Amino acid sequence: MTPDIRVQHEAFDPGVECARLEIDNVGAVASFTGLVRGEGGLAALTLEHYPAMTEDALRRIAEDAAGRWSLAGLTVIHRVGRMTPGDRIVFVGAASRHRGDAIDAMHFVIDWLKTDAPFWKREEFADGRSSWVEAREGDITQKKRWA
Amino acid sequence: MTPDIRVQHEAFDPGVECARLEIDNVGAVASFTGLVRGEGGLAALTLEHYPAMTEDALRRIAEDAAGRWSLAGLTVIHRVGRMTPGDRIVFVGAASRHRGDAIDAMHFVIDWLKTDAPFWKREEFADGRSSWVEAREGDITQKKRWA
Amino acid sequence: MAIDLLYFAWIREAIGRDGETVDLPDGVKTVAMLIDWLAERGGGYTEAFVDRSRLRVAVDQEFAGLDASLAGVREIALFPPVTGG
Amino acid sequence: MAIDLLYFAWIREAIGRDGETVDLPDGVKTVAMLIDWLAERGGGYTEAFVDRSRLRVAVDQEFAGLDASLAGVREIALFPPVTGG
Repeated sequence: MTPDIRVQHEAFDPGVECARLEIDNVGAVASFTGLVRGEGGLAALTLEHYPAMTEDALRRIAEDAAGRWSLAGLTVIHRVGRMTPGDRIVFVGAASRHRGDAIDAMHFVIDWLKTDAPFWKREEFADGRSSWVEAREGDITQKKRWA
Repeated sequence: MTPDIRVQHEAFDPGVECARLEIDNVGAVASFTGLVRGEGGLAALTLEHYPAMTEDALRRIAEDAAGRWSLAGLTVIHRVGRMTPGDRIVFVGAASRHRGDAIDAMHFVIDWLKTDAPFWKREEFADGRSSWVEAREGDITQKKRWA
Repeated sequence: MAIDLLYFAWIREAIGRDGETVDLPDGVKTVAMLIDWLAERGGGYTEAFVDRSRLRVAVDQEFAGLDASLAGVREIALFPPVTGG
Repeated sequence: MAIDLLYFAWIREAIGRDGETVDLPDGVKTVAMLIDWLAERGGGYTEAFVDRSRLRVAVDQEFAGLDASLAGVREIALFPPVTGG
């Protein structure tokens, strides 16, 4: 099983990605889609990344998951560039014979992605302000759950 | 938030269901799709249920999840009738502002559905044998995790 | 007292029907007593209820234990542990 | 020794460029020393590195600590804690 890792400007379709994971003998597909929330007057979000490192970082997280759980397929897609409220940012999909493996692997990948993949979010607001999103302490705590 | 509960013979589309959960201010959609695995010569699976009770049982599980986590949407679809390998049996989708709520609620609903919703699976094999699926002890253990 | 019985999965197959309405004898006060009474009928009934550790119950469409009372109950469903999802 | 520096997010904005190639003075042996040396340049550099608890590092495209050695290193990236996903 080779994880399918994509870092792209283009939009993606979670339905298409989930269907692709419905491989022979897969009994369970778990997915996560992260979206831009339009709260607090947010007008746009720009995702910056470290191109030479990003795909390797995602691949490492995905391979770590593949070593911990029995998976038939694993897809990680992360958009970069400018997005607006309602746009999809990130997708993680995992397929397995059993539900526990698929759900835990998906959960693990999104938790680790939050702390171990070189992406940075800049928010632009309707009133013209803009600022870099601060890392959340809770993301570190959440990741440590998997240690 | 009123959970969307469906017990139906018809097939469903996880992509359509996930997209429906992308409501305003939703930052996270988590989904689970359970499929018929064609292992061991399995030719078909028939899902029997207790019609007068099934929807209420699913609604109770969904409302329990809605009480534990902050959710913007929750969809539970379970097919009944005869299905063949590769067919989708069950879908659970949860939408929230944050990923933890969406993923945990989805995980909770599928774990509880396995032990608290009145469905029974009968397997038919290519060689003509057929048998009722035995309940898995692990499903009880898994459910107790949420106590 | 008349009560509706529903059977699912291999309980239904062993008994050979998906339900019936029965008149409960006076002494039958709990689900366990109902099962004892049904099992005495022999044949598929005895077979269906031979292993009670594999038997589950709903009383008026709520999961219940074998010790549940039948007082005022309209519908009892008898079935194996569920296996959906 | 020449080394490529890359800056991301508000580090990049404070410094006003996304990277540069520098010749390391002999005494600069670790990432922390590199940062001290850069901060001495003043202006945006000083501002970018004023709070090192909010600084993260990758050495040749691997996350590393501020104590990482620069021996044989080709590329250092300096950035705030990541916020993707």
